[in-house]
Amino acid sequence: MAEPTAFEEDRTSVSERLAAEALIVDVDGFEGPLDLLLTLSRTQKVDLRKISVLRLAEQYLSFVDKAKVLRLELAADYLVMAAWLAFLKSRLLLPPDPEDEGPSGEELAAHLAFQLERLQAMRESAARLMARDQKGRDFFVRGVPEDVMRVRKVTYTATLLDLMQAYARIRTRDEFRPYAMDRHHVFTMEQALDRMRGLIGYAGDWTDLAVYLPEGWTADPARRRSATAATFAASLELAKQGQIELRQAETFAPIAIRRKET
Amino acid sequence: MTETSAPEKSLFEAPPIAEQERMVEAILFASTDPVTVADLAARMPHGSDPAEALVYLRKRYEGRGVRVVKVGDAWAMRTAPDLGFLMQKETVETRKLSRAAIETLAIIAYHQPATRAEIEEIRGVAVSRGTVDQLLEMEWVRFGRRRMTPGRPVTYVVTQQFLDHFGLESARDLPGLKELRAAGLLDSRPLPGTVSLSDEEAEDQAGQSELFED
Amino acid sequence: MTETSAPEKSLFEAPPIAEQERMVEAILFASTDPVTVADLAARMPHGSDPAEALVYLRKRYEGRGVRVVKVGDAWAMRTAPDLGFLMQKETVETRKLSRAAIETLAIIAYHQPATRAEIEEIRGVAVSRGTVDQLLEMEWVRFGRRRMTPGRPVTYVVTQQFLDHFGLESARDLPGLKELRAAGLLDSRPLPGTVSLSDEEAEDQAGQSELFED
Repeated sequence: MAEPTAFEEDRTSVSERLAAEALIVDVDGFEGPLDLLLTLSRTQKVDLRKISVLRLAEQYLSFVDKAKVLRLELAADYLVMAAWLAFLKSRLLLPPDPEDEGPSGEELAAHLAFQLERLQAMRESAARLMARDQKGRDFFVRGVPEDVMRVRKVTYTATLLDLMQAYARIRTRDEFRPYAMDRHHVFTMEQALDRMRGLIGYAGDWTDLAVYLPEGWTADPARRRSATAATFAASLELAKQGQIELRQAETFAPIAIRRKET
Repeated sequence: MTETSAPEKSLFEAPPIAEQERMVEAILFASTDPVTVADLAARMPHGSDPAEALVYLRKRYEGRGVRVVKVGDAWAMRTAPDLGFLMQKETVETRKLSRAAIETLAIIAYHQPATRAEIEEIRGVAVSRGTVDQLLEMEWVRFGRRRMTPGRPVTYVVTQQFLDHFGLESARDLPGLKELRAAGLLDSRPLPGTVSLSDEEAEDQAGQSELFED
Repeated sequence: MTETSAPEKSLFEAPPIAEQERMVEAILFASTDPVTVADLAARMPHGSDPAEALVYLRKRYEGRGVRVVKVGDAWAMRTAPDLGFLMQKETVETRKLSRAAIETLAIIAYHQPATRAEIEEIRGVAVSRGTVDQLLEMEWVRFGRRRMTPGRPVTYVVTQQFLDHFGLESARDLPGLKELRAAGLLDSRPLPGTVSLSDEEAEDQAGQSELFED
C-alpha cells in the first residue's frame, strides 16, 4: 500500500543495523557456528525435533549477509558453515536429482537437527552435572586427614647367581689354596669309579669287592670305611650301567663282582 | 606337642564382623580419599571381609550427618549434602571452570571414552588444548585407551576424583544418562553420505573436514 | 533418641535434637580443628543446643571405630586408639645382601656344617657377629650340631627356607667349582693350573677391546 516514507525507511535500516550489530557483537560470545545455529533456532520457539532446518539455514545465511554488509570479519568456520547451509538449502528446495547419489536434503537436514539436539542435550547435562552436590561445597571430607603411617620393613634378598658368584669369588682369590675340610680320609665315589673302570677288565671271574680297595686305604678304619663305601657305590653304578654283575651269598656275606660278558 | 590345632587357628581367624565394621569405620574415617575394598582388606587382619563389614557400616550411617558413599570401586565418608549450609567455613573456593571446559567435561563424561574429534564434532568448534589440560590437571579427566582407528587417537575418560567430586557412584549414575541414551543422543551418527568403512571408523571420520568439503 | 513432640512453632525454633546431633556430627567431621560448643552454636540454627546434641553424639559413638573426644575446651572426632595399627601401612623394601653376608652364606651352603673358624679361614677375614646374626634372623642359616673338637664350636647349616628361596632340593644340588667355571661364573683371574684357559680368555678379551675401541 503506502510507500514507506524516507524517514521510516531510514528508521528500519537503523533498527536492522542495530539488530545486526547486536548479533555481530555477540559473535564473540558464540561457541562456534553450531552454537549460533542453536541460538537462532530458539527464535522458532519449537521443539528442536520439529525445527525447520530450511528456515534456520535462511536465518543463518541472512545473519552472515548482514555481517558482510557491516564489513565484519567472520571466523572461517562461520563462513564454511554458511557455504554448507547454502548447499543444504538448494538441496531442500530443488527436486531431487535422480542422477545424484549423495544424501538427500532431508537426510542432511535431519543430521543437522540431530547435531543441534545433541549439543543442546550436552549443555543441559553439563548444567545438571554442575547443579549436583559438589565436594567442598555441599558435602565435605574429613577435616583432619590422618596420614597413614608408613612402616618400612626391610627384607634382604639374594639370588642363586649371587650365591654362586660369591663362592666362585672366594675360591678364585689370589691367596687361593685348595680347601679340604676333613677330606684326608675321604675316598670319593668318583675316585672309586675311575679305579674300578681301570681294573674291571681284568676281573674275569667272581672276585671279592674288598680286593678292589685302593692301597693304603685298608689299615686305618676311617679310611677303610670310606673306601669301602665308595667302592661299593661305584660297583652299584657299574652294575647299573651293565658292566659288571654283583653277587652276595647271604646277608652280611662278602660281596663279589665280575665283569659282565657281553 | 599333642595340642589340638584350635588355639593356633584362632591366631589367624578373622575378628568378629562387628569388630571388622569398627575397623572399616576407622579407616574410611581417617582417609580423605576413597579406599578400595582391596585396600581395606590389605590393612585389616587376615581373613577379614571388608565388603560385608561395609554393608553393616553403610546401614549404620544411614540418615546420619556423615554418610558412607561409594565412589567408583572405592568407599569414602562424606558429610550429608543437606548439611552443607553449616560448612561455609570449610568451603574451598574452587576454580571457576569456563563454559567450554564444563561442556567438554560433560561430553567426556556422557560419551566416554571420547576422542578430541568427537568432542569437537559435538560442540561444533575446535577444543583448545588448554581446556582439556585444565580438566586433566584437576584430575577429573584422564587418558583412556587409544581408539583402534586410523591415527589411533587418544581418548578421554572421567576419573574417580570426578565421581568423588560430584558424589557419583559410577559414570552410569550421571543425571539423565538413561534418557539421553533412549533418545539416541549419545549415539555417534555419521553424516549421511559419508562412507561408513566400519561403524567404529565412521565414528571418528565423520569429522568436519568432510562435512565442509564444498 | 528423643522425639521432640512439639511441632515447629516458629521460624526460629531449633531443629529437633536428633537433627542437631547430625549437624554436630557433620561439623566435627569436616572441621580441620576441634570445635568449641560456642563455635557449634554459632554455626547451627538459632536456638540449637550443641552441648546436649554432643551428649547424644558421644553416646552414639561409644565403642565405635571413631570417637568423639574433648580436646581442651573443644570437641573433635578421632579414630579409636585401639585401631591405630590400621593406620599403618607396611611397606616392604627389599635390599641386596651385603657381600660379606652372601659370601658367608655361600661358604656355609657349600661346606655345611661349618664353624665360624672355618668360614673365617675360607674368607680370609674375620666374620662379624652381625653378618651371621643377619643370616640366622633371615632363617636362611641355623645352628647345626656342635663340632666334637676342642672347644666344641657351634656349626652352621642352611635351612629349608634357604633351599626354598634358591629353588634347591638340597644343598648338594649347588653347582661345583667346575660347573661354576663352565657357566662362566668364575672371575677371569687365573686359577692355579688353568693357565691355558685364562690365556684363551685373555685373548678373547683383547680381541674384543680392539674391536670396540673406536
